[in-house]
Amino acid sequence: MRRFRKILIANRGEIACRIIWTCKEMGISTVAVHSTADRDSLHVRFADEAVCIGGPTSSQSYLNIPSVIAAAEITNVDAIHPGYGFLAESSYFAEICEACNIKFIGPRPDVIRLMGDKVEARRAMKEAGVPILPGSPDPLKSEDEARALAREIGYPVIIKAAAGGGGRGMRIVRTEEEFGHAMQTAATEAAASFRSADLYVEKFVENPRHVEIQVLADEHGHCIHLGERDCSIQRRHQKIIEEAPSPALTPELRERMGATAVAACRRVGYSSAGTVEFLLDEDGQFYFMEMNTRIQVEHPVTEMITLADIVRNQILVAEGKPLWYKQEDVLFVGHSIECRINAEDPQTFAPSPGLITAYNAPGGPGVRLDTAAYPGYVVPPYYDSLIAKLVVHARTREVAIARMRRALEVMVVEGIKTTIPLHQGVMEDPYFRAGEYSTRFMEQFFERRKIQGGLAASGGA
Amino acid sequence: MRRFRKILIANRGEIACRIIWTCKEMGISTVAVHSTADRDSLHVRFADEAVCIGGPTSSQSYLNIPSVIAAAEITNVDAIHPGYGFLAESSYFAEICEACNIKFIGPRPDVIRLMGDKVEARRAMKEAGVPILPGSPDPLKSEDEARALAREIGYPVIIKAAAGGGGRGMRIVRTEEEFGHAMQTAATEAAASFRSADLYVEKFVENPRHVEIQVLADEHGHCIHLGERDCSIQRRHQKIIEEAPSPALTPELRERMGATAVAACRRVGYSSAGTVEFLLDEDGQFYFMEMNTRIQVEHPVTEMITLADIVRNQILVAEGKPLWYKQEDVLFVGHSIECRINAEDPQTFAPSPGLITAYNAPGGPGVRLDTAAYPGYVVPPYYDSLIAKLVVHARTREVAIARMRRALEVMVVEGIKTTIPLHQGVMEDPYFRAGEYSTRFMEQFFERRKIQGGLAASGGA
Amino acid sequence: MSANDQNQSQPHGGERGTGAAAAPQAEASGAGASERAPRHGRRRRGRTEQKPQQAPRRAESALNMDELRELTELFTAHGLTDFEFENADIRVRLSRNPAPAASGAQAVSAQALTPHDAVQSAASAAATSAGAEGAARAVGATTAAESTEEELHIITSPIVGTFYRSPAPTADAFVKVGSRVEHDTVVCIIEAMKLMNEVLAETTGTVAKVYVENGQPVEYGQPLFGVKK
Amino acid sequence: MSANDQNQSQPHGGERGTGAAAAPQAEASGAGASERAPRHGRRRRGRTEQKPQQAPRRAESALNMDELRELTELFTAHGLTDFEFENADIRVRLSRNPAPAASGAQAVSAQALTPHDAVQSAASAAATSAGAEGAARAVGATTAAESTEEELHIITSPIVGTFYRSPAPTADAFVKVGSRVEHDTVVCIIEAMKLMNEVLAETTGTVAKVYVENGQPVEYGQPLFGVKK
Repeated sequence: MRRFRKILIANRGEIACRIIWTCKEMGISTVAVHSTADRDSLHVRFADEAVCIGGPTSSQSYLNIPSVIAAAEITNVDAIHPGYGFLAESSYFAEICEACNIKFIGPRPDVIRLMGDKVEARRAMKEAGVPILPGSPDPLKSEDEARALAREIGYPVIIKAAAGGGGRGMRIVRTEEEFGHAMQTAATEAAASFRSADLYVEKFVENPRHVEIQVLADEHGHCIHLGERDCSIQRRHQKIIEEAPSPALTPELRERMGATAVAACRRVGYSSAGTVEFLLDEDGQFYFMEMNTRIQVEHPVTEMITLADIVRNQILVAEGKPLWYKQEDVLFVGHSIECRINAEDPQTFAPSPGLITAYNAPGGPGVRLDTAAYPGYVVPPYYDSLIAKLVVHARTREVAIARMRRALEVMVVEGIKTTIPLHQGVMEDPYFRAGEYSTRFMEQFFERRKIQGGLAASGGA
Repeated sequence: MRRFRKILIANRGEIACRIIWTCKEMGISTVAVHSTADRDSLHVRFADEAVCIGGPTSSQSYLNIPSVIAAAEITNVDAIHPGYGFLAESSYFAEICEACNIKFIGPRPDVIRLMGDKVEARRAMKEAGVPILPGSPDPLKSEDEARALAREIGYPVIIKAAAGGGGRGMRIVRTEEEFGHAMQTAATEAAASFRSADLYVEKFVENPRHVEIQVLADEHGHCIHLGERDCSIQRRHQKIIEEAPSPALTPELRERMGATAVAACRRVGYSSAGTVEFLLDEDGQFYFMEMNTRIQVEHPVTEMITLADIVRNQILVAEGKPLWYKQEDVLFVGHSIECRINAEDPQTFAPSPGLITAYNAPGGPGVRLDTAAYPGYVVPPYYDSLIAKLVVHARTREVAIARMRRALEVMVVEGIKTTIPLHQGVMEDPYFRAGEYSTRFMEQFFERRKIQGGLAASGGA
Repeated sequence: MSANDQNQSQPHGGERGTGAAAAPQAEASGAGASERAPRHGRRRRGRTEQKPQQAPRRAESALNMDELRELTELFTAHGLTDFEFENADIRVRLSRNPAPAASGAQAVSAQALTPHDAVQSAASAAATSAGAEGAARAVGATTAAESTEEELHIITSPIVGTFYRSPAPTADAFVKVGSRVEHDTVVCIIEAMKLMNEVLAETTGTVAKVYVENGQPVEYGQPLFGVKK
Repeated sequence: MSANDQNQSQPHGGERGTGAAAAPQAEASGAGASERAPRHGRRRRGRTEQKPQQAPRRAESALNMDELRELTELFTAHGLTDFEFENADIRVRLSRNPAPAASGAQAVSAQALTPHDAVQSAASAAATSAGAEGAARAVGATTAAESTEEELHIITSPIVGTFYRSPAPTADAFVKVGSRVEHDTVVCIIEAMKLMNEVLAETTGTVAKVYVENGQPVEYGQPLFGVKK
């Protein structure tokens, strides 16, 4: 067991700030690394030290492992927090940290590697007794094998890239006639995106919800869960609104899904914070999708309803400390919703980097804002478009929605386009308000909007 | 029972914004009133309508009853929320509202009048079985009577103005020799400050804590409490840091104080939100001080640990609705601290109005900011110096303190002096950190500081 | 609430809100009241209106680069040759050699940095170029109106309330455009809390403008009349 | 963690952090290294040091180099001839002779009142009057150095790491002030992840400045040498 004096944050933007806040609360010094494009970023300002590690593109800087490690060496840090994205799920990076005697704040490299391979992860989960969707246990060897399997599972099926994510290399196939073409396209996409054409096929669930369980595990075999997040509101497989608890879960189902996630983590020797993602069908059956071996963008909704600080727990268990609480000590209070404020066109989702000319952060009861934005900040075009996470908390879901509407109304971000008007539209949507939605929500939302005359009709930007 | 469509907020600054937030969440339109000095204030911007009601001084505007009522008439509102200060505890104003068929959001005028008169309030509380400090039940008629009473109570005693508040017209007397002079001074101050020289005398408690109970009552006789706030950290009898729960209360004592406050409210037919202030001595004995018949500055700490929206409850009960929850439905989770960020010198407390040249609002986990400030805002010299309330919430008091330190560190308010460095000093103070403090804390804090070489030594501005 | 009934009757004819409508409006102004779009004490604040004023401005710098940038751009856009600004905290001066002139709108004298005031200077521009009519139409604030309508003395509302031009719905207006006023001439009534408050001219001259319509709510400081000396 | 031991030895003599101290420092610069206040890759961010480079600028430094630069660009872009700005902390005046002379040093005189800015204005003053020498000494940012030291080509660090002037602690420095360099001349080593990365001059000329001390951590883009063509 060690005590970290100084941590390097190998990330940028809101999550780098988020991690700095907790380090400050724990009395740990922080080192920010940044590209030349991020000299004026808040994480650079609020960290105790800052090192420029390269040019503006991610590959020159935030993905540049030698630069990050060299920055860690010259600042003599004890540990690196990778945040999400960039190097967060690189088992190679985690190994290098280990080799350099710098603690990687996350699970062991072999666990990252295992969970990063969809086929291997599926196998491990099956062995742990976690329900998985009927489908191929191994990468498909031929189209014939795939067809036979699809027939066995029953249509519709989905073809996925083994190394995939974010919707690339995915194809839904509803009839056998479509199969050949879909499989070829998926293989091409997979090869282009992930340098591996390996595919597998599984049952396609029609109106599923994306429900994920937040887990916390230490290096001594203790593991608990902090309940679920419902992340079904997605566009192009990117989450944009998340909430906790899920409107679809009963306490009994929550307990079952939580116990399943914990069992999965125990099985693979997981430590640190992690997320087990499930597909939940309309009958309350849930199936393992994947495990994210890092802090997630949407972790604040869980923090709001549990009062836990997930980053603090990551750091404590990385120091080798046992989890300080047991499953029965976990609180669940109220309801929380997060809206991702992206610098993009709310209708076309085209990125909208540039100068923030006017800015007002909402405050008051039950509002949390995680951001690195400020008036005068220039959103660079090189990185993802997330500029702020607006999170609300209230005793009930109804008040949480009202609060989010209010917070969106008084949040001012000018000079660039943002997703604020889109979120305002969703908060007014009767299906969202009723909690009746699946991962197809955004698609259906835009269809309804089109019928009603477009987003502009309800006050879009 | 009615439903408010539109509410006028007869206040300014952070509390006006705070009330607007809740109105927006409830779908109620808002009217801001403002002085000529407050044209650029956020409450003017975020309200649906705004009316300039007079010149910069409070008496020309926010205390100008005909102007406020006329503004309510021309905007055709259903109700007026008075906030705190200004007209919030004017029974006369409440009566005029009633006469104009505008609902005053607060208790009935007669209850305001009763609780506004210290002697009458004391009598009513005594009748309700609320413990009060030994002392004169009526205004003192002569110095001789007062002396006799003081002898009966036993020194030290305190002489207070019947209509007083905020420390004016108060004198502590430790020996009989000091009595005559102290009484004359108190009478002079009372006459000057409150246009009434009426005084009373009571037992003086040596190292008391200021612990107050938040109550909620509807117009149908239901009354609950939301626990206590510890407001002992005061300078010159002005609260500057508040927390909930109090480090000094046991669950048993909390229950007794809460039940006492509820009994007191029931006795006087109280409705709306209110606060019963108690003096708590070192032996756990508590004594009624006064009741505040309005929303209080420090209400957010209670909102944080209960997830209640006190302003929402005020509005609902003013509409005639019954309280939606019972005492057993009240949640208590975690620990909350509020620091009042005032535009004043952190050492001398001299007001420091002026232009805010740079500003950064802290965010992230467990941080709430109630403010009307923004970069470029000019803090006018006409009103009180409170510019922001920084509130944190965490599972434990220890983490709450760490969080407050972090939030104070990343909060930037430049161009004017603020109390931020003072709060940073208190957060480092071993007595505060141990929860061992009384209303004499600030006095002792500055003494310790002086010994250590002044505030500057610990990073004061 | 028991007071509900006793307050429903309005001295100025009918119930609150309808009394105004009942009052004669034909003579509400001598020069086209409807064009004036007078500013309401009750104003619905659209986004566009609110933004320029508040827009919590750039946090980090006293120099406020954004404002300077905007200022410089405005300066160029309007073809200015000289600009000075000063208040308790700040002093700014810009100038340009007038050599490559040709721009028409050089007369604007922007007097403030905030976008809010930019609205006002737009109004001043109108006032300067197009002459009298424009300014008060766009501008609500007393000060701007006073400074831009060179010749007119502005009578502003001393209180919040409802503006009436005549002592009774069927009576003649106290004053019209062209009326001569003395210091003690009653120019209108502002009703507040059921009280009829007479407003005196407190100047001498001839009424040149009526900014507010009969029965309209007015706020403190709102321009009511323009008087030519 | 099992890797703890194997990484303790540093190729450049001893353990991390001490190797630097062991390396020869006497020849760190030909012209008084201590005066150059070279910028550290690992910088403990004192208020004064971090301001000029980092964004959300504290108002204490009401004006920094970036803003001055932007201001000057605005000034030129808009063809201004005069600019003044003043507040409680700072006063800035820019002016240009309207005669379109193509002079390079058109009298930027910034008079900053805060101690921090005093450094910068001292630098600008030096740059304007005395010319070359002064500026880059005080200013760490690459761009500033490039623009003010007219004649020098700046070799910057291509990676993050630790700067070594010689191949071994006891060896001679690769280059000193006065050394002639060609494109393929090795000027220093940057150690990162136990690897010694040779940095080539990639220009020709004579070394005029050494901005970094031996054994000092450097960040990406940090100026290492100034080369006179």
